[in-house]
Amino acid sequence: DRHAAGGHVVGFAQAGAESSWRVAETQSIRNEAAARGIDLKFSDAQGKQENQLAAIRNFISQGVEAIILAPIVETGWEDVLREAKDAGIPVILVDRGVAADPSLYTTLIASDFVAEGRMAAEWLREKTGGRAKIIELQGTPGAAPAIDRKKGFEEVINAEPGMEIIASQSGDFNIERGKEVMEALLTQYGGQLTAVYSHNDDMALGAIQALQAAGRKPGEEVLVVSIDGVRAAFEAMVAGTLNCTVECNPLLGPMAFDAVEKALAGETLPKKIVVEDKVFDQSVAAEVIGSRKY
Amino acid sequence: MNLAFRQRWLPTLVTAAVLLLLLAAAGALYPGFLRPLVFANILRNNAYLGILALGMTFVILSGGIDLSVGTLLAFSTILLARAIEAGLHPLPAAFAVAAVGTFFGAGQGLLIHSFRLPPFLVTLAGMFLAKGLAFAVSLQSLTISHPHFDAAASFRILVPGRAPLTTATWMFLVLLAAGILLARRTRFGRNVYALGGSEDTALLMGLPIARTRVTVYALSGLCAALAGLAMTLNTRSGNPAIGLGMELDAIACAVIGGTLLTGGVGSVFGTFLGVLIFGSIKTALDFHGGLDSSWLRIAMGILLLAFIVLQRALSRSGSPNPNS
Amino acid sequence: MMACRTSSAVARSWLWPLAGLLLLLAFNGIFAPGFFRLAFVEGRLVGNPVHIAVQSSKIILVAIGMTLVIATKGVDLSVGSVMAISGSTAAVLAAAGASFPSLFAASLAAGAAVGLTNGLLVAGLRIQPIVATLIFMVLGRGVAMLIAGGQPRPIQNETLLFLGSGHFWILPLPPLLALAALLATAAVVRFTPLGLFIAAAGSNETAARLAGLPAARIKALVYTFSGIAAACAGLIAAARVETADPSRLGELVELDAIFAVVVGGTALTGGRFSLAGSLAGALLIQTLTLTMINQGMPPEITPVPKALVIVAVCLLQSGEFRKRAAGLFRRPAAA
Amino acid sequence: MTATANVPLLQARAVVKVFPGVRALDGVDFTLQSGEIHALIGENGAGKSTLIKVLTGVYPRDGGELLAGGSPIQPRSPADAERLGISTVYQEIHLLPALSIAENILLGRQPGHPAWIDWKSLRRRAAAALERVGLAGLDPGTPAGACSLAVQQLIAVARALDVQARVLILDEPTSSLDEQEAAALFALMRHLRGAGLGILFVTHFLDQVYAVSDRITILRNGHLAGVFPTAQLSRLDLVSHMLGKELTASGSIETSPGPHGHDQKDAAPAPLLEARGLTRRGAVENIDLKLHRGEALGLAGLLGSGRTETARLLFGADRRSAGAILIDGKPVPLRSPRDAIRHGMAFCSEDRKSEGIIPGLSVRDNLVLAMEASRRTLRRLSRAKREELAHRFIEALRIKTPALDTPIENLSGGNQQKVLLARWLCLEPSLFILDEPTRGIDVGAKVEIERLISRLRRRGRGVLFVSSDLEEVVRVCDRIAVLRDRCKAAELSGSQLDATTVMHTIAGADPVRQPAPGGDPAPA
Ligand SMILES: Nc1ncnc2c1ncn2[C@@H]1O[C@H](COP(=O)(O)OP(=O)(O)OP(=O)(O)O)[C@@H](O)[C@H]1O
Ligand SMILES: Nc1ncnc2c1ncn2[C@@H]1O[C@H](COP(=O)(O)OP(=O)(O)OP(=O)(O)O)[C@@H](O)[C@H]1O
Ligand SMILES: [Mg+2]
Ligand SMILES: [Mg+2]
Repeated sequence: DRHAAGGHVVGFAQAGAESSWRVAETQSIRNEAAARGIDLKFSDAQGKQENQLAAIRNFISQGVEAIILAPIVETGWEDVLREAKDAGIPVILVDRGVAADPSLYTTLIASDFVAEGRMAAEWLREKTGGRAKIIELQGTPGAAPAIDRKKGFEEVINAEPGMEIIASQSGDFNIERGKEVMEALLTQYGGQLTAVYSHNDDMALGAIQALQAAGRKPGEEVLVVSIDGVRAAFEAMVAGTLNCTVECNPLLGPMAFDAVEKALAGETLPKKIVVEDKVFDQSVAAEVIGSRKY
Repeated sequence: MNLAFRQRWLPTLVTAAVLLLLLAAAGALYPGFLRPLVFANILRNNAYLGILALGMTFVILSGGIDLSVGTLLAFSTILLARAIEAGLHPLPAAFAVAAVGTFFGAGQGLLIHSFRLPPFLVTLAGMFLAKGLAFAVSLQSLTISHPHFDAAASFRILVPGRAPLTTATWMFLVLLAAGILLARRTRFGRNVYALGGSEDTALLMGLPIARTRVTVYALSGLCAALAGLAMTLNTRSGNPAIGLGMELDAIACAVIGGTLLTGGVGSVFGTFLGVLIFGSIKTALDFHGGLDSSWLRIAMGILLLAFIVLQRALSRSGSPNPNS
Repeated sequence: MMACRTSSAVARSWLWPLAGLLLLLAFNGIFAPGFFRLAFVEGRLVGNPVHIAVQSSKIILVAIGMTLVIATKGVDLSVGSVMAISGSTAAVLAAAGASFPSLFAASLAAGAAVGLTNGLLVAGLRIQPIVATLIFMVLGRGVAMLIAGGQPRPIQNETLLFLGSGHFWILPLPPLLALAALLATAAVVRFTPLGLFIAAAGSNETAARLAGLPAARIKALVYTFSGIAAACAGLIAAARVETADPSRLGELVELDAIFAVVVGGTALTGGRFSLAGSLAGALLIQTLTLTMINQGMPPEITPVPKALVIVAVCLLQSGEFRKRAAGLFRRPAAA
Repeated sequence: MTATANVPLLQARAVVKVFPGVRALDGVDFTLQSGEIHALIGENGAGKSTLIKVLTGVYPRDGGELLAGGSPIQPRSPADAERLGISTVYQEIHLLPALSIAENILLGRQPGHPAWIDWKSLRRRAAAALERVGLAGLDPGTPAGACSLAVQQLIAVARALDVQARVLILDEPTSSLDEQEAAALFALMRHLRGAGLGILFVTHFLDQVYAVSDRITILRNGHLAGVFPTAQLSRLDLVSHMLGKELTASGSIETSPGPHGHDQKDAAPAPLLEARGLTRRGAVENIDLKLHRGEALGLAGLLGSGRTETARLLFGADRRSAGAILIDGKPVPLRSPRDAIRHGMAFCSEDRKSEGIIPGLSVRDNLVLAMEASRRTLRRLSRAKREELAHRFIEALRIKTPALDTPIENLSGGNQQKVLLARWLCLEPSLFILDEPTRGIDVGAKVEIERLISRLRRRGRGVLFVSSDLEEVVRVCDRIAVLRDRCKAAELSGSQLDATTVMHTIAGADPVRQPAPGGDPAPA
């Protein structure tokens, strides 16, 4: 018998390992499974939806009892979810919703990317009194967080005549590209720039380096806001170079397995469990940094 | 065994042996592995890849390479989704997408042939172009909903063991059979082998090089579009960001199946075996399920490597003329 | 037999990417006022030309190794993962308090080990280069993640950080290092018979072996060298952002490097290579990236101009195209 | 032939072809009548192959016109030419090694429906085509690459013959054939001539010119040097026209310094090279050879008898499965060509296209390659030294090249061969293994090579000489080892050294006739 003693067999179809945020999420889920004595089947799709679809089918044919899915995009899950449902396997979605009939999955545990963008914009509006010339560093083109974080941010900014996005380029969610793009944009927009909004912390950290190299003062003269709340971002806030990060909590393990256990026990769950995202700025960074695990 | 027989079948036999060994090992390790359902899933999950690899095989046989297929697939899926969303019936939409893919490929082939450009660069440009076009069609993925399309997507034949053969699977199998015939039984197919074996020789033998080369890339473009179709049938959506690195997977499948990148040597059936090996390794890793992200990648690499080395060793010991 | 190449055209194939580069720079000069503006910040030179140089250093380093690999009719897809391995190794060792020489040596050794393995697979077991190195692209990424524990690691070594963002006089170090590596390689290739051997082994391996060249050893050497070059690139790239991110470092660099090399006039069919061309190619690709950012192009359609530039440079390089274009201009005159 | 002098089958008028640095053809006229065999003769690089490629549309011409049956034609590719009834065997062997013999013969005109191929009748037709060129026993399913060069050459001929053509062009079809194969081919050519075909034939063997041709067109340096009925042109005149200088009868074109070296000092007890029981499974078995200093040893045999294999084993190019190789009496491992070169060996392969030249590299680099590789240091030869070497050999072997840095693939076939010889000569090897070194080389250069061999012998070097030209082997060698069916059958020396004896030994002088792998040995 391959089932763990007294535990369940649960499959986790992860999207990839492309960022520290993602790795932290994986860690949280694996650790929680180990803590609860659950036999976790882990699959890493390496950023490819087709791998993730295959993984879910393989979980189904192996006869897992529940599946946790961190979908890489919102579309395209209808069929596999139906297959899982037909096989009587509850599916718990984490960190992103899917465009499918809600009856096909048990629940969604996720942050609201649009809301994150909105929160970042609101913080900036408050801090600058509604006057800012902003450079936006987008995530990978087409990625849901990039699209939604842009959308939420623009919602607020567009309603504010004094705030303007003067340039918006993709930094591909990574530090190196973030730095390169910022270097290029600074020669052009350096004169007017008062704030930087980055779709994730890594790009913001790169941008901060570029600002410093150009002789600017990130955190003081140029405000830098980003999303995710990884440890390095808190360190930057403590150092005074990053102003604010909107936490997008990746530590979904406990919530996910609570949901799994409830589903297996036959309880009904709400269709959406929203993970509360918090805004952290320099004022609280020093206190919080000690508790950061990732 | 005579020389002719060996030369023709040995690589395929060796690849098949490696596949069987892989399946046997996976079956021994994971009790539920050797079931019709799992096979059907391997076919279904890799149908798109198989179709891509099919087109890629012809390109590689002709001595070229096509890096554009991954993003061209993405472009096809999103184009189809957009067309259906705009009210076009799925059938003409599918034909239109297939035509676009074919033209895209033929365009690359024309550039490569008429100006003697390196296929690597031209199709690299094609890769970027298709990516840009895909995002131009839609930045976000789109769900396809149309009764006829849904019917096609949900169509399946259950073979014993409740293993579903879906529309995408059938597409793959039918195209595979057509590809085998095309390569083996038609003048075009043989001209592809000749072109890849040596362009000079093919020219001096009076073979239609221009037509063959352009057709090969057109075929690859068509396969990419059809793979996109298979993908949309699988996901009922179009996604401009999909297809990342798929061209490399397709190349790997063709090469594992015994096709030489130098051109002129290989077979479509070998590529099929290559796709199955690739798919089985991924499935076996899913069945194992106990590796973290880093070890998953390492295990994937080591397994692929082990089977390729094994394949080399087997075919070397069986080959008539072991060199050096 | 049928190709009527003249040797001078072969020798000067790098002129075309250079021409492309100059055209692109001219475009910027006209349409992006201030593109070439240079300034001093804290006694250091900054401005777009400097950024291009700095940002292309890692591509140049990788392309140096890639040039030689492609000259032997091979290709190395594992370079990005090697960068990640080398960067992660350095970061982890630095965190453990290792000295610069030891972490430098360890990182390069790691790169050399991957390269040598590639070389043995290609030259010894005759596995096709694209597959052998594709495997190490996947596997190497896993190794890098394993070394770094999946998380980005800060680089905590002053000397290494200096390599990434330090300056020599007013000039940034990374492009100087890349250039030095390029010149050193060019010198070795030119003043030792190695260049000839690499070209010979790439063009006709059987004939080269019969002429007494240790063709297999040359191939193994070239892949090892590519591994080392990529490891250097990894160190510099990681040092420049003070972080080694095992999952992102060096991502997709293989495509940029191959692009630079092939656009630079090195034939993928082996036997003909140009390091100067690869340099021009690397600068071209980075200038293009910067131009698109500078023009405010929406990021999702940036691949399109990239595609157009690749095709344009290819066409410039193609003798066939030049002949036809010339014919096009001549015909009306004749009529 | 005067009777058929109406409208020529194929005609070239004032054809010009220019390559960078060379006028390969400069106003050349050429006429081919139906029912004639027309020899095209000239030194290496005279422009023969270029003329053929212009005639068949491989190269666009830079001037002049082409006519077929009196009307102008514009072939743009070999396919066009084939449609015009011109079938061609080009100089370098152009087969696809990975495809079967049958396919190589019939690619592009496979039987069956326009799209579908009928494999059964394809094999049948291929077998018939093979039979015509005397390869009846060969399995048409065998990959072409597995055949020896001579067989490949015959396959190429079989391919050309399969076309319903009025003009057949053969560019050095006999360069790797032995006498019997050549004779069989000539019989075939005569038969086709009888059927009204016009045949254009290129060779460097003057005997063959006189054996089959009706008329001769001579090219020199891209110019037409004359057209003559064969019967009215003496050999001496032929050669004079080729070389463009008057020759006296004593001019040693036919006769070269023979092996007067029977006075070799037998003082050295251990032979320079000795092979004991040399075996490679599936290739050769149990070959014993001895080669002394100052001696030239010939290897003779039918095609496929194992000469090339033996030569390769001696040079370490292939692994031997049994046997020992001794140099100066000491066994040496010889695991690679590199080892062999270190022991003073050199090896000139018969297949210059795939095992000799390095395309893309210049003539100079090709020439100094072995020299550079054999040096133990990482220092390159100085530029001056490289130029000096290149110039010396270009002069000594009369290599025709526009410049030192011309890519080698732009040279004519014979000149490529000369560069390869030079590659080894500059190493001054003590043991020179020459596998068909005179393939595709003009008469002048052949004499040059024979001289060279005797010079090497005089200096105490050893030469192992393989050639399909028996006369040549007899002329050059002190002893001849005859291989038959991949084993050593006999060793001839002294008075036994004449072509007839060697031929008889090759064919198996004893009543038990050994069938050759590709067909029956034609009667002597
Ligand atoms: N593709 C080419 N590019 C440049 N030069 C060429 C090319 N082909 C032939 N030549 C040159 O044209 C001249 C004639 O060559 P050709 O091959 O016609 O000689 P050939 O008479 O056939 O000699 P051989 O007996 O050696 O085969 C030579 O000087 C050769 O260097
Ligand atoms: N009739 C044949 N059928 C198949 N393979 C053949 C045949 N003849 C020769 N071969 C192969 O061709 C290669 C070269 O043959 P080998 O060395 O015996 O030829 P050789 O004696 O040098 O004669 P030549 O060079 O004149 O053809 C060997 O690998 C041999 O196995
Ligand atoms: Mg010739
Ligand atoms: Mg031979």
